[in-house]
Amino acid sequence: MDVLRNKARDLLAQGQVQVVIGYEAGTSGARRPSFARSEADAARLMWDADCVGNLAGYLTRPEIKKMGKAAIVANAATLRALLQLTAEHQLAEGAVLALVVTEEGAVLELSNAQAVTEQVATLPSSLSAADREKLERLMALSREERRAFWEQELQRCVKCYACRSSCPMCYCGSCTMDCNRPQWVPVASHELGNLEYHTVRAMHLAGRCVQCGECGRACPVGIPIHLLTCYAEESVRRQFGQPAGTSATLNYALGNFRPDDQESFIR
Amino acid sequence: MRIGYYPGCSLTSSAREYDESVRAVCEMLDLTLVEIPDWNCCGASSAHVAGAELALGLRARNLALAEAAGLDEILAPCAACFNRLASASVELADAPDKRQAVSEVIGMPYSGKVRVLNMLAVLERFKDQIAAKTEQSFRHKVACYYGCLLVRPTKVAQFDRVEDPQSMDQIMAATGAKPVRWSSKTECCGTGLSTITRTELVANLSGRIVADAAKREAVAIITACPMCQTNLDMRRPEINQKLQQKHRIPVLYVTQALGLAMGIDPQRLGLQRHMVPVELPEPEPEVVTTDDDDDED
Amino acid sequence: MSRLGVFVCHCGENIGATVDVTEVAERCKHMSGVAHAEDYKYLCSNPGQNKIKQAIQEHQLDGVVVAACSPRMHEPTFRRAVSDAGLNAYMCEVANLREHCSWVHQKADSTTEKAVDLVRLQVEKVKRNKPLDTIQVPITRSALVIGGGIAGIQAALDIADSGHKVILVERSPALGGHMAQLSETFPTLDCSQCILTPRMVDVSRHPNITLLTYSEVEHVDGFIGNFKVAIRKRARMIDEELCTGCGECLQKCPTKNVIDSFNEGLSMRRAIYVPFAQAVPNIPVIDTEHCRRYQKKKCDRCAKACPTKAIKFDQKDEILNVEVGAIVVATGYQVMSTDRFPEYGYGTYPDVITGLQFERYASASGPTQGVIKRPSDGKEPETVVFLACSGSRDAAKGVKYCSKICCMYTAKHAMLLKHKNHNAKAYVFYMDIRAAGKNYDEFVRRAIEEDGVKYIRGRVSRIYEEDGKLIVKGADTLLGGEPVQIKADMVVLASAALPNHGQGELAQKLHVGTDPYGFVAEAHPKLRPVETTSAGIFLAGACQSPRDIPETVGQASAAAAKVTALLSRSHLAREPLVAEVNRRPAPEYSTCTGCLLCETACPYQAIGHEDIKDRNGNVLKTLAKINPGLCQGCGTCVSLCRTKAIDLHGYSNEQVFAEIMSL
Amino acid sequence: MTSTFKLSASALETLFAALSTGGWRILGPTETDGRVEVREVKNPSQVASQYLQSTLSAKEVAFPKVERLLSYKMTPGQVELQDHDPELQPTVLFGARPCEAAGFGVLDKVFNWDSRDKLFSARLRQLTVIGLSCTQADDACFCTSVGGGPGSTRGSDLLLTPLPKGGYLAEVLTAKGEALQALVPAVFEPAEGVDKEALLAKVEPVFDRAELTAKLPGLFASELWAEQSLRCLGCGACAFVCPTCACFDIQEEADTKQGQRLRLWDSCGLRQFTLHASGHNPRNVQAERWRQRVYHKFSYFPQRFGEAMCVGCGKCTRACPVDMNLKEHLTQASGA
Amino acid sequence: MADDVFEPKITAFVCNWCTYAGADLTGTSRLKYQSNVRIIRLPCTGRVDFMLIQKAFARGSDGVIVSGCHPNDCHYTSGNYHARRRWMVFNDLMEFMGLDMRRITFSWVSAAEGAKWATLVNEVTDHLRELGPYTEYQRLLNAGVA
Repeated sequence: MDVLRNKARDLLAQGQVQVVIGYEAGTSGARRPSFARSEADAARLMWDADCVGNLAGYLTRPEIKKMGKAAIVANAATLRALLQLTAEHQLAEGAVLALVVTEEGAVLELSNAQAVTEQVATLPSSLSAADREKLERLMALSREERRAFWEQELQRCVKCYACRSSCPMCYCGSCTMDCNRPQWVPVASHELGNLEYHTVRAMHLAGRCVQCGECGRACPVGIPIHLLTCYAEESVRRQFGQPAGTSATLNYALGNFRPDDQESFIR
Repeated sequence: MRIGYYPGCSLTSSAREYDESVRAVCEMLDLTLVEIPDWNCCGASSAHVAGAELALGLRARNLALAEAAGLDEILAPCAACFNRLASASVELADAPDKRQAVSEVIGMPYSGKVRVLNMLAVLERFKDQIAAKTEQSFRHKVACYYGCLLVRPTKVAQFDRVEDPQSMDQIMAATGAKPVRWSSKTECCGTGLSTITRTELVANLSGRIVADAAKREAVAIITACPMCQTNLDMRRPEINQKLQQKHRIPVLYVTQALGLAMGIDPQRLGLQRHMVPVELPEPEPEVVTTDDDDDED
Repeated sequence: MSRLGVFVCHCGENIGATVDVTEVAERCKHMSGVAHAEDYKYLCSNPGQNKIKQAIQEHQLDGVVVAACSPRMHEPTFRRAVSDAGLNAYMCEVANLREHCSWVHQKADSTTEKAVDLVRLQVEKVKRNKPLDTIQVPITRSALVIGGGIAGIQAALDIADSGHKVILVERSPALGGHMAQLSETFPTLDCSQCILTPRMVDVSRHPNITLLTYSEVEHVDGFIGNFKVAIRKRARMIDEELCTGCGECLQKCPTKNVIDSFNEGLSMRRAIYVPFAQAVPNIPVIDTEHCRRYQKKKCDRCAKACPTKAIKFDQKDEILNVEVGAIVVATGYQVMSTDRFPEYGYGTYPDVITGLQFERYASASGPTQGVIKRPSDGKEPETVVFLACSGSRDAAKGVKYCSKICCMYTAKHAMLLKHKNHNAKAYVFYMDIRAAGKNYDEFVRRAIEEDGVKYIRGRVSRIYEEDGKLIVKGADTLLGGEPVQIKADMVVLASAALPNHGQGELAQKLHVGTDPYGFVAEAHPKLRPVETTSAGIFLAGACQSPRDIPETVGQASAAAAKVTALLSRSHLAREPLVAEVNRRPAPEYSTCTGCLLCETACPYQAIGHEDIKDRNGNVLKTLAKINPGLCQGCGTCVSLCRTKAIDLHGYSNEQVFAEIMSL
Repeated sequence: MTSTFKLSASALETLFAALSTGGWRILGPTETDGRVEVREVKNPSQVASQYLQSTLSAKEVAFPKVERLLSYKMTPGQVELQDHDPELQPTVLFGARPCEAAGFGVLDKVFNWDSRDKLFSARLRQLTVIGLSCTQADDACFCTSVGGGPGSTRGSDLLLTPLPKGGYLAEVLTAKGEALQALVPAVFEPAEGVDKEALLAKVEPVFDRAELTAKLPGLFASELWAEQSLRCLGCGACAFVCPTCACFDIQEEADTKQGQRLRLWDSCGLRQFTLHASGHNPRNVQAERWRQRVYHKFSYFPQRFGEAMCVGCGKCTRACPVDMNLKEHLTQASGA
Repeated sequence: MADDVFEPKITAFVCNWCTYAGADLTGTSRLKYQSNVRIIRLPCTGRVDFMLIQKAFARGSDGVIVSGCHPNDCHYTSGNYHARRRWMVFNDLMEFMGLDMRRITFSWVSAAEGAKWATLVNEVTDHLRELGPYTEYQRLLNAGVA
């Protein structure tokens, strides 16, 4: 922990970065995002196994950008999000310094996409074993059972958009949900509105989701909503093989094609 | 290698030599012939005229018997039996309702998967063994005569080319023979009209075939159908009388020719049963061909 | 948008028969936003269009829906009428009540109900239409002609004469195509070389024509007015500037056993060759497949003999990238070879030949200098049988169509045979004689009456060889179906005309459709025969379907006229149905997030990006930017964009959404 | 008017039974795979136990997340309007925490401020609240700082306080409470000398609401709000779980033939909330939106009604993905 | 509509250059097919946004047909290739969410395949008549509104 705090203090003192985005202690033991800009702030930074949130989403916020160059305490999910954001021209090359705390407690400084790519290459698969098992269990159900499961879950959605706001890849200033000419998706959180919203979000994350599970954690009513986007990403990987968050120059799976894409349902 | 065997009535009577030569040659090629237990007449000559249901029942029963004996392929040397059984197999292959109806008539189930092959289709699979087992090369000019039912109708025969078949030519070539290019490969020999009613028509039609073969200096006419063999061989006096010629060109079954080439005793091949005596001249000498040298400058 | 006009067409009986048009018009009156609705017998007629124009003035309409035939047929007509009346053309939509409703359904309430739905669909759409102005796109004022036969030559000459640059690409080493192989041409029997060679020379000498022989189109990009074409100029191994065409090298080549495709395989040629004497350009080509030097053997006899040292063995293929505004496809045809006829010996009888082979025999520049000889023994044939409709009009051969030219050239062949050898006997087996052109039937009558050609109406069932003769077994259906048997010395099959080999791949490179037989598909069989569905790509000659020389030349000039019309303007007015990135007031500037994932999706590379800068130059936001000149309006980017920042004029999100909501 | 009784544990059985036979709908906190949600219950065994609070507040009963105001059919030339009266069934909300019960009062002030909201009032009128005092609290709770308390009777018609040995101390507070008592009078045994305070959870007040309200106008331009809201994601979770948030959006879902007008929850935390058609957004930065949430609840509402528009339940803190702890922020503000 | 026989409501998104022209050819060849389908013309299958399919179902369609040019025949060279990729992911996602994929038919119909269009529409209509109304989805249309 102290190595990280000292590093943050030095970076801020030397003016290499203007803000260090990290984790701090929250209510009853929670870990919440923290934005250190002074030595005092740096002292609050923490790092332990509970720091699972994906902080990369903040890098596309105007308030954070205005502060100048940022350093970010990065777990595996954050690193993948950095690469995907660079691939989608939201982060300029070298605009962010990633700080990775290793098991041994040392702090790695990854200052460019190449370094981040190499680090990501060493990581295990982005989809956690628990989530993969949940997906498999759901796929093992019959179609009717799956429909009942999702109908019962999505019924509880109140459309607070916590999933969208917490997702690092949902940086769009004006989302399709905000479009009212035409009103693609009903604003109301009735069953149709919820089904269409979550279908659209899953399709928009297909080929882009880094499978960090942040949306699932953010949902106040506890819907395992991350399974939808994780499945859409798995589908793209299985069929087109371009995993999101593994390269800064990825070409978007649904923005490209191969003449010999194989399918069996088109008549 | 094991295959179902359906001799049919002619191979047990007027064409016994064809049956003898088939068994002899198959033995040489170690192909075991499993005769279909309790096989019945294929209804060739009259059944399909008398009634469709009768004809189909007769043929389906043979197929069902073969299937019950675990044979999924049947050899029917006689061209007429081949045509009859093959057409039934094709007709029942993708017609579950017909299969259902006919299995009630014959009192046996039939799943529709049995395939029927003619003599040439089976021999074609053994071309290498034939070449290997040829002791005295059969280096004669021969006229391969297919007749009409071995390659037609295409939907039933599903075998070789209709206009200018090559399978028998290639089988004979394996023994060293030189099939001649002639134009009566699939011309009609007069068939059903032969023995009973219009013998003068047979003399005319078969006569043309014999004349054509003789003109091409063929030493023998090779065939794989008892009906054709009978017309070309037994009706030779009428043919010679019609053509005012003395054609002595013998008519051999393809299995008899292969038997001779493989050194089987002519007696076992039933050659003594022929009307036109089977006397073959000495095989032609070996001709060494040298590849043409391209003139180097 | 509240004053719409709905016009429902009877289309004579085509719509009126199964759709209650007056009921449809009545129902439209009550649709919200519709100020005027009426039905009329023929809206596409002048009085019909005038009705629309008057109604626009009279009721101050600001949107029109015409419920008639397919928009693919008369949308331009109605949009022009609407713009004549002062309303923007793109405020008019067409509902397809004919092809998609009246013609395909029975007369029933459900059919009328569907018609009303289809009209309501367009009413809701037109409410969201925006006035659009055509886009002016600069045109590259030059043309590409693919194929150097008479079609390509004529098209190239006409376009060049109108002052535009033409690039003529021919796959074989010389111009001429099949016409160069012909002896005389019907119905006038003037020698094909005499009328063709001057045209070929004109092409080679025309200042506006760049002739690229022994070359093929490799790749085509772009669209009408702005095609980018990559042409592979195959290496001739001879420097065209240095070569004078003296032909010294031709004599020295030791390889003499290469089958001469120009003579349809009747003779041999050397490894270095010129297709035929009057070839344009008269520059030989080294056939690397057969030349010994390229088969690991040293040989440079031709190089030694060349006075101007023009032979360059290490010449490489060149890829020329050219830009043209229009393309004419003139790739011609090929004839079905004899090995496709099992009943005539599978092509194994040497004396059974095709019409083109007979042409070579009859041609003075042919292998036998114009003397008809038998390929087997070289003797002059006494009896020749000609078989019309060989392979054509025969579903079993997969050629159901009539090849149109065989009746005429068969009569010509028979006539030439009799002229060259008076006591030769010529028989023609035919089904029907199709000689419908000018002086055509007279030509056939002349062959029958003056030259004594025996026409037998019936098909030939079999041909087989006996004692060196070909026994032709047929039947004469006019004389009571009597079987006929002719002992012939030679049989000429007037075989079916098929699309030229390689036509399929070329069609795919050009994105032009082909019909089930593989001929290039015209835009409309009756009204647009020389155009294809891809704008800017035109057709000439037998590549579209078999036809004779007069028709081919006519069509070539028609295609040239279309090209000249296109190239006559400096700019091309293009449909404004293109995509556009939306703009919003500061600080948002656009809903586009600058993710640029659309850039790779555009097949025309029409999407770039632009930076929004503040006064002192630092970048506030990067937005996608669409070049309206390149965009063809496919809409792939529109449905890809997550924030719906890109919209497509004519099929905007609001329009399509409104159509769905009206169902 | 309040009179205190004792109910045995089994009393609830009879109460629930009586209510069901009386045609009442009973809602109560239920626990399904770790989540506490207010659902319809038939008997006390379905009611959750040892839970702090439900995630979503019970305001849904009176102010549903999506509610049809009216619908209409359009035939050529005329429109047929259908007003919507919710078919209401008398409902008992069992097990509402004192803070949640107090919430209904706050909502009532907003919805019936100058014009009576027909739908909300109708739903509230047929609702009877059986409160359940808190015996445990966490560090998100601050009801005592905004005039409430673990045992506050405000908003409840009948307040039960769990007794250590089982059963409940029951305080009948309103006419509706008496009506409940009248249903099952036998179970209401007299209660003597029970010290209610001792049974309740301890929630230390952390700031004085009146002082905070007085201080806030001065802090409008302070950097404090920007600082606090750096991590706020701008989602609507806090507003949608809050028992006192009353903002709603009206959406028209219509086509050429028919349509319906819906009322649905909205949140000042969302960017769209104040986006003008011109594209201008008066509260374009998350700091301004966070400030608005605090000021509406602790400055504007108190200036008009003399009490906070907050019952200190802490649901927003627990629901926030990035742990925006309102108690912590308000304490910080009151000390600024 | 006959009241006893269920008449499925079908929406079809077709590309202008191939399937729309194919449907025109069905007309000019006077082939008959059932009248349940309503065709919406789009320039290319690339233009078909999955939200259109979603909206069609939200409008009460019992089935949706999406059809365009065969691969390699697209007038815009690659619109159908992009569409195919999207359909592959959308198909997969819908399957995962348990929606009834038998009601969506993706197909390639060229401008020369008038007959194929007629058979396709008839087959889909009969199949949907057999499946009955899409109650599973239409039930959602006003569920969750107090």
